[in-house]
Amino acid sequence: MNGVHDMGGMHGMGAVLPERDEPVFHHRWEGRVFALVRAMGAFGRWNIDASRHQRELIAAADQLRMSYYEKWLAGLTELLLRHSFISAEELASGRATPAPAKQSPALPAQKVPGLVTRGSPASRSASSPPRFRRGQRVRARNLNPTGHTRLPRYARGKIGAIDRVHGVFVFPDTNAHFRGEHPQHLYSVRFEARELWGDGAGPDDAVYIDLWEDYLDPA
Amino acid sequence: MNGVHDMGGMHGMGAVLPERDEPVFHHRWEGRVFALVRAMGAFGRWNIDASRHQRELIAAADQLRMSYYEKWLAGLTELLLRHSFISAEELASGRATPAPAKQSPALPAQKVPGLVTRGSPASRSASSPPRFRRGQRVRARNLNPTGHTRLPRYARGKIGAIDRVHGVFVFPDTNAHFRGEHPQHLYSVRFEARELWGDGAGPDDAVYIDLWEDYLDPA
Amino acid sequence: MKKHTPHHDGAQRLPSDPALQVMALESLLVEKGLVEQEALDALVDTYERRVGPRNGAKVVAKAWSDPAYKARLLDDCTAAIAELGFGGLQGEHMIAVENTPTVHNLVVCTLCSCYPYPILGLPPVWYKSPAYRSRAVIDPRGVLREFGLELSAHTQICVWDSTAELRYLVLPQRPAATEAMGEEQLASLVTRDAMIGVALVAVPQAGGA
Amino acid sequence: MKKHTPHHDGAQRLPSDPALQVMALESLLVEKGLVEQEALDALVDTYERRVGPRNGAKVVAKAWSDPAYKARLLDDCTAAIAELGFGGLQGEHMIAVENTPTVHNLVVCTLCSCYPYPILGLPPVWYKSPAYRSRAVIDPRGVLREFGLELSAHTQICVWDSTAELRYLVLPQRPAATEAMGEEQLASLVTRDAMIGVALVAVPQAGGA
Repeated sequence: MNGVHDMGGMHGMGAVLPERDEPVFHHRWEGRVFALVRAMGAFGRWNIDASRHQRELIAAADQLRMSYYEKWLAGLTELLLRHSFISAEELASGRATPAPAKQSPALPAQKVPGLVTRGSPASRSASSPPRFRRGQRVRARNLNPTGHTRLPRYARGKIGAIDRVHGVFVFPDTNAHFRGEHPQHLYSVRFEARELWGDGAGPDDAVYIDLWEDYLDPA
Repeated sequence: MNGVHDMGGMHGMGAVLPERDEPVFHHRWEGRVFALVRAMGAFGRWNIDASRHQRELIAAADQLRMSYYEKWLAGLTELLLRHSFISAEELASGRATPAPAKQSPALPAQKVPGLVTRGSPASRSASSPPRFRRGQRVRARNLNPTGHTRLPRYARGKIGAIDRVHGVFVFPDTNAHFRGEHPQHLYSVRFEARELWGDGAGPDDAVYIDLWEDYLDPA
Repeated sequence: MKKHTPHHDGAQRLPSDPALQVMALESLLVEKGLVEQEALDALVDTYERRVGPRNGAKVVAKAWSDPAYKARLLDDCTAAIAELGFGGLQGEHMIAVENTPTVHNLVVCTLCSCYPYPILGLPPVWYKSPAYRSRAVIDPRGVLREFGLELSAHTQICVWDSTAELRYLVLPQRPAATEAMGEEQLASLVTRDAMIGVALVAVPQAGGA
Repeated sequence: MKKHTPHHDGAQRLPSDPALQVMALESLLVEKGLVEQEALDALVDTYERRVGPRNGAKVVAKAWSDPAYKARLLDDCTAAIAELGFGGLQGEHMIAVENTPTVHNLVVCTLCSCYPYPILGLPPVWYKSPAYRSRAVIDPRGVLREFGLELSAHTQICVWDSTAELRYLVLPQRPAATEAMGEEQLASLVTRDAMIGVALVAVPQAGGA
């Protein structure tokens, strides 16, 4: 979707304000949100693309106003409701309604190190050779899906060159909507800054974007 | 500037909600803001492009949250301060500080009909022939100025055809910043919907955009 | 998501805040001799009572009734509406675009909310909303559907994005069964929404007007 | 019965609202047997104490000290950082990009805030801010200037937008006058910001470290 989350190239978002000696979490609740997202994600009922898309669906004005972990909390809450981990009544009351005991085993503490160390690789085995080769000129398609995509608006219609062929990866545009992983070749594409932004950009500068085969045409 | 005001093609802004028997103003203050903007604009210290740009400078999250007349109020207040009609102290206290009497004659009520009927034409006399002719293919430039522009992001880099040659008009990109009117030819350019949005768009649909000569290259 | 508004700037301030701010600003400007309240009253009155979509409806009805006027309207809209006494602020440069059996026109301003005041008055809230401004250009059929208007896939939709100081009037199609009607009666059929392009002019009910 | 004081609720709720919401959500999920608090504690502890930019600094110091390791890092970053025991969540697929006298690399995620957890920990607020995400790709020099870094116009800036599940580590240039330093001492020079690309690694002060 062409949402406000797709921020590359926007103006008017203020200055970058680094913080000295910034803590990992500014409030205890931020750490709890982070941990809840990981612990509930471990059930495997959704995936990272669905989780990102849920945050993209937050109303535009709220997305720009909310802090990072507020957005995580809002997205997690929606996912818990959608996937029936909790009901709206339970959320409102804060109490579990009497129900057939515990649904599923919770993530135990001793499994946390494994979860963190293992992660969830998004690479898949290749079933076909890559369509593009290193150095080849490609044009990013002018796609404007209303669902999830990882093709930023600022790259659409622009011409670049394949810089790296990464192998086969899960395709977010379908995976986010539980329509399958559709694994396909992923490339790092180098776009000259002037191709992206016009003559005002640095003549030698470039932006590298990781793009799936379905985002690209030969140019 | 590539701001959130440049909304063409965004998703996630909700449904269009028409209101039955909508009043011209929903609150008395909205009418007063509208009238104040017109009355203070009549001094000619700024222009419509500067006024629009002032509203574009409202922080992105606020722009999306604020109502139309709230944005007008915020923009007007900034313009009044910048052009020294009022001081920050006066704005804070709500009282005029003792000063060399009345600066300028206020717009009198009897001049309102003339103001409304006359308007402020933005056309200027031509000093050179138009660069493009009806039917000619043009490409909107990929400009990304940090200041005011009326070239929407969704049209940049796209190819269209000149539909109408409107004559010479004030150029907003300079006028908004008080860098002169730089009058130049203005065109209505027809862009096929599929050129703008890809294959998902209606095959016969089109968007017409009014674009100045400095926004266009031959294609 | 909507429930989650932790940083909302307070229930207390929101409703009355702009009203108080405007009142304070107006009284400051009056005190400084920069505005006259009667001029503000006159401006509000102009758009609350005098200038509105009835103006545009007269233009449309005349164009439907008088082929020579219609030709002038499509050729030089600004001059043609001036014949009826309309023009000025936010209508200094007008263009009329005609709906036909195969072409439907729709007007939007994606960058702000430009609107032809002299013939339609001030814009409704939905016209100024992010929802309309964002989607009219990328999904005009979806927007029209929300207005209850389902166009045939064969109808070409032309969206006019008012990026400059030109203001657009959609000249709707004259409905069937109106041959006997005079201009005044025809004008009563023409709605604001039809002149923006989010509606058609409905065929009048039998025995109607 | 206590007096009803609804107007106080708003003011009190505002700052602590997400904190209360999270507490309520956590206790609900615990009550339902869906989470164990000890697991949450362990997750928080992992990123507050165990995983952070010191990991990345060790990788960089080893690459500076050991040409064969550097070659492996640039060839297969994921495997090379695994040699030091790092990897996993949000670092499943790593790429190292090397700064040179003519090329400076900068990492951003314009669509969300992707970041290489195993070697840098969790991202700082500025990395997740709209300001950084919007401007890093269109105005990298302006962004670097806000970090106090003015690069020569001859330096080519390569911005890496992390749109996929690949995570980027900038391998900074080794500063001058560090020939005598061992890996541990070198690692102490390497900052998080240098590994994102918004800073250089400073030449150590004389007599320093």
